[in-house]
Amino acid sequence: MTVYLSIILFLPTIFGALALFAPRRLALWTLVAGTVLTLAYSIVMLARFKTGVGMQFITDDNWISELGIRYSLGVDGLNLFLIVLTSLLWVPATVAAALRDWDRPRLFAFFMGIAQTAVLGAFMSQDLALFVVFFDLMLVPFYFLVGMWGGEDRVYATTKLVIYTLVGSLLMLAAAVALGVMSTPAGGHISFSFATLAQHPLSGGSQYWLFILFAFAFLVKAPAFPLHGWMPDAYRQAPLPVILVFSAVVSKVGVYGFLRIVLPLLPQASVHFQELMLAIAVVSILYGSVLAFSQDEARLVLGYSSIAQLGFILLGIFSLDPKGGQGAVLQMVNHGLVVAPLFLIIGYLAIRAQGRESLDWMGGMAFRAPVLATVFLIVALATLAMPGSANFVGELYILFGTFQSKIVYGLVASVGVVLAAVYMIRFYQRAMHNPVGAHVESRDLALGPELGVIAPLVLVILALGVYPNFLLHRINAFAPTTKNIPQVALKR
Amino acid sequence: MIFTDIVFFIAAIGALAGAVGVVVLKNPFYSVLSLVTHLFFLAVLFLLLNSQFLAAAQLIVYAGAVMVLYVFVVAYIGGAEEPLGDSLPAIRPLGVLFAVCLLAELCIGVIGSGLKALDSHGAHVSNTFGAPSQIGSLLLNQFLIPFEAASYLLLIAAVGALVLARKRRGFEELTGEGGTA
Amino acid sequence: MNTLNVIAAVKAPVIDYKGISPLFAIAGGAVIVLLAALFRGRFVQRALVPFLTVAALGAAIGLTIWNWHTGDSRPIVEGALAIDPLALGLSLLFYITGLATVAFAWRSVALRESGSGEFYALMLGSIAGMTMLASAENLVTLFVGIELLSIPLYVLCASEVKRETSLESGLKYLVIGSVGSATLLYGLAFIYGATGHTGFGQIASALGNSVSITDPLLLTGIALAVAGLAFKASVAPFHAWTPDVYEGAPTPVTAFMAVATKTAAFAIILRLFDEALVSAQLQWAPALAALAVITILVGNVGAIAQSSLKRMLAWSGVAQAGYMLAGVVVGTQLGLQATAFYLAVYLFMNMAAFGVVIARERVSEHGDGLKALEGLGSASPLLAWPMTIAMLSLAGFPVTAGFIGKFYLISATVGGDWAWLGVIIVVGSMISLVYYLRVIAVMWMSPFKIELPGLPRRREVHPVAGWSPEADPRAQPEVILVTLLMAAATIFFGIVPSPLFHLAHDVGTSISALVGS
Amino acid sequence: MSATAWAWLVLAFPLAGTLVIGLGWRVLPGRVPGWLASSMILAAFACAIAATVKMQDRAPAARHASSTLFDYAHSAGLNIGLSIYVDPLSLFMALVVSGVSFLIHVYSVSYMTSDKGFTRYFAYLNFFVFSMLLLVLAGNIIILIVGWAFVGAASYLLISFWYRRETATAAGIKAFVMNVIGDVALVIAAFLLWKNAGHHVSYTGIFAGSKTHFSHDQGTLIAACLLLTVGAFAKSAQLPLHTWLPDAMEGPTPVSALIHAATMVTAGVYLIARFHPLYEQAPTAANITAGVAAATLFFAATCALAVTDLKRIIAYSTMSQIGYMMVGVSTGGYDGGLFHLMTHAFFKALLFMGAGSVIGAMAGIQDIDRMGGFRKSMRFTYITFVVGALTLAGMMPFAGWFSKDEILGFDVHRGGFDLILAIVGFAGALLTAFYSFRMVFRVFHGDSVPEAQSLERGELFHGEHVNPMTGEHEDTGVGFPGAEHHIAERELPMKFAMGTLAVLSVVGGVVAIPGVTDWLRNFLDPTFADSKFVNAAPSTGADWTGLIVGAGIALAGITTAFVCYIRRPGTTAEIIKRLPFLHRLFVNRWYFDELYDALFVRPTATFGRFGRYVVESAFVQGTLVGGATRIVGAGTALARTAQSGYLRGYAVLMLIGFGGLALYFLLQAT
Amino acid sequence: MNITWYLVLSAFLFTIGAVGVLTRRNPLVILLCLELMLNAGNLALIAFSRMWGNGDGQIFALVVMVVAACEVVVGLGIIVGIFRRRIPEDVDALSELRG
Repeated sequence: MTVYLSIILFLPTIFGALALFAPRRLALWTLVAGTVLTLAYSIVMLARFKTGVGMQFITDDNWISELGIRYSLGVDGLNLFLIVLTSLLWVPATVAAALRDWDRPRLFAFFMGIAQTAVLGAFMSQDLALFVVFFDLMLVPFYFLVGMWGGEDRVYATTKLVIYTLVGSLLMLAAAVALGVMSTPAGGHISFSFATLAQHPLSGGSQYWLFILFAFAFLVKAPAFPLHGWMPDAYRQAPLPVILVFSAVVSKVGVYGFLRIVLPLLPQASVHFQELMLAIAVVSILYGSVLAFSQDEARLVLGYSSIAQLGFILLGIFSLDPKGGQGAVLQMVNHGLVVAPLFLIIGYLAIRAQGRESLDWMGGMAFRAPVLATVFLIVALATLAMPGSANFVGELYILFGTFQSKIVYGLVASVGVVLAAVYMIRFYQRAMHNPVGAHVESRDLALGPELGVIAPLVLVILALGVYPNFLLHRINAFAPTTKNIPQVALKR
Repeated sequence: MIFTDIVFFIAAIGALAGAVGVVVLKNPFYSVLSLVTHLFFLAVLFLLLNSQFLAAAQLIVYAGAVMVLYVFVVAYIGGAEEPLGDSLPAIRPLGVLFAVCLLAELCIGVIGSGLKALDSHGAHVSNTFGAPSQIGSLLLNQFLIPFEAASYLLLIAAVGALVLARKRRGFEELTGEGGTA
Repeated sequence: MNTLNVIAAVKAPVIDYKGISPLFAIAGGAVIVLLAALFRGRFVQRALVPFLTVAALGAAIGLTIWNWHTGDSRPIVEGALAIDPLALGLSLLFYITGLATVAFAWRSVALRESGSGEFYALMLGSIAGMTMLASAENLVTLFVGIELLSIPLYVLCASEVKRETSLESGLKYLVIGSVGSATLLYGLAFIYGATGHTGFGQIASALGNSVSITDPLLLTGIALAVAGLAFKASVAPFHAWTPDVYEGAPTPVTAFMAVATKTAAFAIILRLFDEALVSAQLQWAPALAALAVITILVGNVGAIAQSSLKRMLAWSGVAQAGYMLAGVVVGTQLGLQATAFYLAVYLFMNMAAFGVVIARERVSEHGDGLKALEGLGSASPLLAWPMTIAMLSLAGFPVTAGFIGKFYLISATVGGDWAWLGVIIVVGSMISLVYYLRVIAVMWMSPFKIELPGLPRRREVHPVAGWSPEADPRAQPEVILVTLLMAAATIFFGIVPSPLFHLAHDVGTSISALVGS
Repeated sequence: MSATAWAWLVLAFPLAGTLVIGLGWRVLPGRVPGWLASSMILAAFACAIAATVKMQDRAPAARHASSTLFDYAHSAGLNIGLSIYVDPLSLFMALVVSGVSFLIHVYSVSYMTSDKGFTRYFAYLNFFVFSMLLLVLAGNIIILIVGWAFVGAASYLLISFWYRRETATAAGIKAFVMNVIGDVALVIAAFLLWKNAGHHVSYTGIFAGSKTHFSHDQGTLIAACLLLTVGAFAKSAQLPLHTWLPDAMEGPTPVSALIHAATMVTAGVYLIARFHPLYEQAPTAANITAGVAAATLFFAATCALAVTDLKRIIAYSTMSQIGYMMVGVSTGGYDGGLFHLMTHAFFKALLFMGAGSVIGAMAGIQDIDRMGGFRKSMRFTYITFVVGALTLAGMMPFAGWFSKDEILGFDVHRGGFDLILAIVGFAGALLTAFYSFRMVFRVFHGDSVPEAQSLERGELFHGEHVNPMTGEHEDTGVGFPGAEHHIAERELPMKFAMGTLAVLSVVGGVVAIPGVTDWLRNFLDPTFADSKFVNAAPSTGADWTGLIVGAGIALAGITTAFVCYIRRPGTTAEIIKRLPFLHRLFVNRWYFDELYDALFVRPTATFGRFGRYVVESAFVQGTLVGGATRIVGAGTALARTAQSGYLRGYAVLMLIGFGGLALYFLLQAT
Repeated sequence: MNITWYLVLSAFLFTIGAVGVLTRRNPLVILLCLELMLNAGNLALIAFSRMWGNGDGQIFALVVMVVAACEVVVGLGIIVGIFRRRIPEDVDALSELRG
């Protein structure tokens, strides 16, 4: 029983609220302070984390006893790094935001703070209802962030984003309540805690329709083909820091849900729908990759590439194999780590291409910008999971897991690896290489505001590339929960 | 018994006729009058069901007071003939159609009921049944609250009428067809 | 012993004055207000009368709490009324709504038109009717209560007699309402005929014994009664009056109707069906379920593309009624609790929303049009935030009471083996996002084009400000205050819902006939 | 210090070079980065020698050691260490790689002097060497894959080094993607081996496991081997994954020498040699590999006959030579294959350097039709180039003569299917001899072109800067390549590098003269001790007959070339006129690029466009999003039309509602 | 005469009233039709009261009369208001609120 996680959880909101009363110019910096503090706390948590002892830093209190909703948080190998990732990536995002001026900066900071709390909460919560609360809450700040500070069609984009994703979340709300109520033994008090739910498995039939509802919610969030309708608009319209965190962190909540909720609580259904989910994953991979290299908008390249990447994660999850599962977790972290700098880079490129983010306006930017080129190159190679990067290890595990259980899907998916190379290199070349674009004025990263923001991320990427076991070793702690999925499923 | 039957049929036909008159007569003034006749025959029916007090109340309160009010209002605003044609032509046939359904369903409900009592002439009752004394005692005991509430309701309604019909300035400058000002 | 004989001798009913004291407070309050209003003069009209009204309501609240007790219902006055948590709890909601309405109406045109004394007296009368309704224990009381509730409202709707739409709404409400009550009356008559009793208790015991549950007469009666009550609760397809009346009525009255009337209607629905007709649940539950589905869908699709906020709220109110009806259908204590809980939540979020509408329509040239909120976020956050919170809560976002309410309802439906109804609720909320979010967008994300498909409006909205010159955004603290309070409550109960839960739980206990949660 | 410690150092130096140069790009002046890089490689070479010495101290059976730095990835039953494996084979490769790399570094120092990307160039080059060494020293297949991909990346970076050229970037992405295909194949192979050979990724583990878990020529094993082959072919530009290599010539010439001739492209050979136990256990796979390699060597030779771009000719010859090596190692002639790998590294690097020198003299022009008569003006280049050509042609007594004919001799000796391979090999040898001297004669003989004349006058020709492929002009002011050109005659470093390699090409054969020296075989034996072909070598006599035949063939080829280009010029034109279609076929490289374009590139692009304009807009947005919207919209319209505003309309609505209700309830009734 | 007869009669009256509400456009007449419907209810109540021989129904009917009176009063008030506002006494003219 410790308040530790609660501190990490609510620091951002507190600072966001403080920002409301800070002077205009300092509003966002206030939040930056908050995020840095959060990061510090979560690093300490990472240091204190003991591998192999399961759930840690547990907080477990009554919240709404009448509904059986408990305020219970905890960390294990599954969500450890996702929490750290969240608190890590919010720092560059807020700093990048603080470096340019917005109208109504206080509100911006406020919503960014709430958003971080919501995401952290979703990752931390060990109670299904609490998870749902945070999962839905997430959308509120993003609705405002995209809608108030986005591009031309921001309102359309944000409405679409929220409705599309909330359709999923609401279905999940129903599913969650149903899961809680139905798995309550007669006369017993209703409970949504994952541990309890896992003890009272449901009958096959009800597992199936619950699975469908959950899966829908999570697939929309990811997004996976064909439920990504909201993605292009949102990616085009959202302000850069916002879409950065959205793509890097928020998109992971969905797939995280599969590992935390669907597999343990609906094992039978997971096995039953395995092929379907694998098919969706594979289609997402191929479709996302192919579209990624037919795009000219830098953001959309990343958008569709994310579809492909999350397809891989999904693949790993539904290989229902420990290797696949751990690869998936690893890949969540990796993808977050590479997408964030890529969005920063898009920002930098846009500055050098007269604010335009279309690849047609870029080209030849490597000249006189060796540092930018190098950074971009490293991130790009990591994104396409070149061996030697942590992403490669992630994909290796995912593919091994998939080969192990359903080799055919694995083989098709490995085509996606090749396609990834195509669209990332194309992206890199069209921006940095080839004759200089007409309106490009090429200059290197400014030391403080640009390099200072992105360099730490790149260093982390490199470090993890050298020693990915740092992640795997700790992720391993949760292996038991996935390892026994197939057996559990068959047993029931 | 024959006698009561004959009376029933006469009263029933009268009540129906009055009701139909209310609906079909074009001039509101005549409608009011036919309602009065309707109420009168209804009172007769009440008598047949030996509830004398209500029959009386019916005649005095309704046919007396309320209808007079009607007549005044009609006189005040002039019984304008109803404009011909209909702004939603569909309504008349549709309305009648569904009204018939309604009638059918009600009758089924009544006739299809398994209650024996329905086919009787009613329970055997003392001749004090329906007399003012019995009504009174009921009103003052079991139905005290509804009774009080009803009287209170009258007060409220009076206030309401006052609010609506009070003499006001300002109507003059309002043009008849204008929107709200 | 001796005294007993005396009481037996005098055939006067035993009246539990403590029990009906709240009712007295309200009814008496109305009379006092009327009398006070006889003295013309600014002070009386602007200060004394409202104060008296508030005092009456406050007294009623106090007395209600004094009466508070959990457990089974306690019939009083020969079983005409029942004093139990269901009655007490819900009447608290009426009183709170009344208090808010006093503030809303204080500067309104309707008040000036009808005279504050009359206005408040009518409002109190209606509240008295609601209180009766909430604790009605027999059919006669039920009917009187409903009429006492409705007739003052007919007047209040039409009270802006110089405004054509006000009259229109008044007449529509009156006619349709009377049809409704006639239907209800007929239904009650049939129920009485089938059972031979008017008391709920006796009816309940008669069902299945003296009359079979599937007797056509009884069922026809139930059908008629359902129709009549559904009308009051504005359940589709008996909802058609709602948007028109809400839009035409003076906004404070609309707010009052939207919340109080609906609450009262659900109070009596819960009583009639869960107490008197509970043993016929197998027969009526599917019908109500069907109505709930229709209501949820119709209400939500109707609300889309409304340019008048009042209208939009009216439609959304229809939808919300559908959600709550689902709670009734379940017919368990849990369902009862969930419905009661949602009613309370519904009060807070709607009052917050209406408060903003009132504050805006008095100053904006767009009246209650959606455009009246444009750019509110930066212009006056004090109004924008409550509206935002209200909309989020209505849409069922977490950390607002609305979320908890929906959660509660869904768990009730699932618990009662009506899981698919829960899914329907969810589907409804999906559709509702479209219009709730648009309001927020208009306030915070303007300037941008509000695209409003659908019928062209015949009447372009005129500024109401002309009617109440002293009304300007800074000069209506009472409205803003109430709005803020309601919004705060919405958030508070979204995070700490336990108080409401206790209330709801007591309410649930009051009808022991139901299967436990 | 143990052998492994030295081996770690071998890796450490180039990596250090990369980092120092990469981070110090601002401060390092002039040629310093170049010399720094070269010294790093020299150090690595030294360490490699030291490691070798250490290794030689051990008993032959014990000449292998592995060392793990830390757990690279260890969970869920998969245990991958960051480990190296040192044995004669890896040491041999390390020596060749670091040695040749050093010379090429030195050469580059002057060749790239005026290039604006001088520092970047050497950072890349060092990184490449590091990756290549990692590849050869890797202790398990995953680390091997890492190195494998790193060299691919380095190759990509250096191919599109002059990134202003769209031709260069296009070539770069082509090479990269093809390499990734290879990587994927290796990953799948790794999985098959891990799964079926007892959950090992380390070589030793895999080989031990394969003995027990696989039966002879088992399907899974064949699949695994073929996947390995795919990886190897992708890297070594064998059919059908070869198309990237000619385009790779877009890179600076030293890069072509280092990566696309001497080292990286031969990694495939190393791979197969490394996994020889598996191939020997799955002869089918081995034969397929050998067959395709043989086809490649002939196909490439034919292309080399027709192409007119100097560097591309050499590139095709590289493919063809690697074909020989592949044939060698996959048929069990490991010594021969690796021997040829070494000698090829020498003479092919040499040829490229010579070509670079010539291109320098031609101010960037690479078309041999434009060249001629450099014999007099570029003595040094001429001599060294001829040496290289002779070695390539397999002329007695140069190194290539021994190495190539050892392979062929081995195959003849084994007979059967391998005999066919050998015959193809001999045919290829004829072509090789011909095209190598085609180069010599057309570049250095004949009448001098203007560039040559100006050189004779003593000044280096400075032409307009054009892209050798498209011929469009380039502004050297804003980018690369640099303004000036450099030729061996004037640059000591270039001279040194070429001279050394020339000498090596001449004397390289000494390590394995049949019947005389057996050094190479003895050195490598510990690695291939377990091979069943270890004693399958032909007799000395047979070897010599093979050598004689080879020499004859080479002579024939050279003479033909002499006749065609010197004695009777225009003969080739005659031939072209006779067999136009054949010429067209060769010039267009047998239309492979067009085929792939039609098969993969365009379909994918079309699918992309289809997805973007049809699926996205019509299905995802239109049907899914739009459909839902339309349904709700219809509902709204309905609800609002019902809301007619007419009081009596509402009454009817109520009545309808009641009708429905009552109907339901009556149905409930009995 | 059986109670059933009375009930059927009241059903007829009720329906006639409903038809009137649906077909007439003059608010006055509509009010009258509402009266018809309420009276139909009254008749039913009294018939039942007779049938069971208890007085509840009669009280109910009495209350209904009061209610009816109140509705009439308020209704007439509104109609007067409409008249003063110079709007024709035609319910179809009052259809501005719609959609």
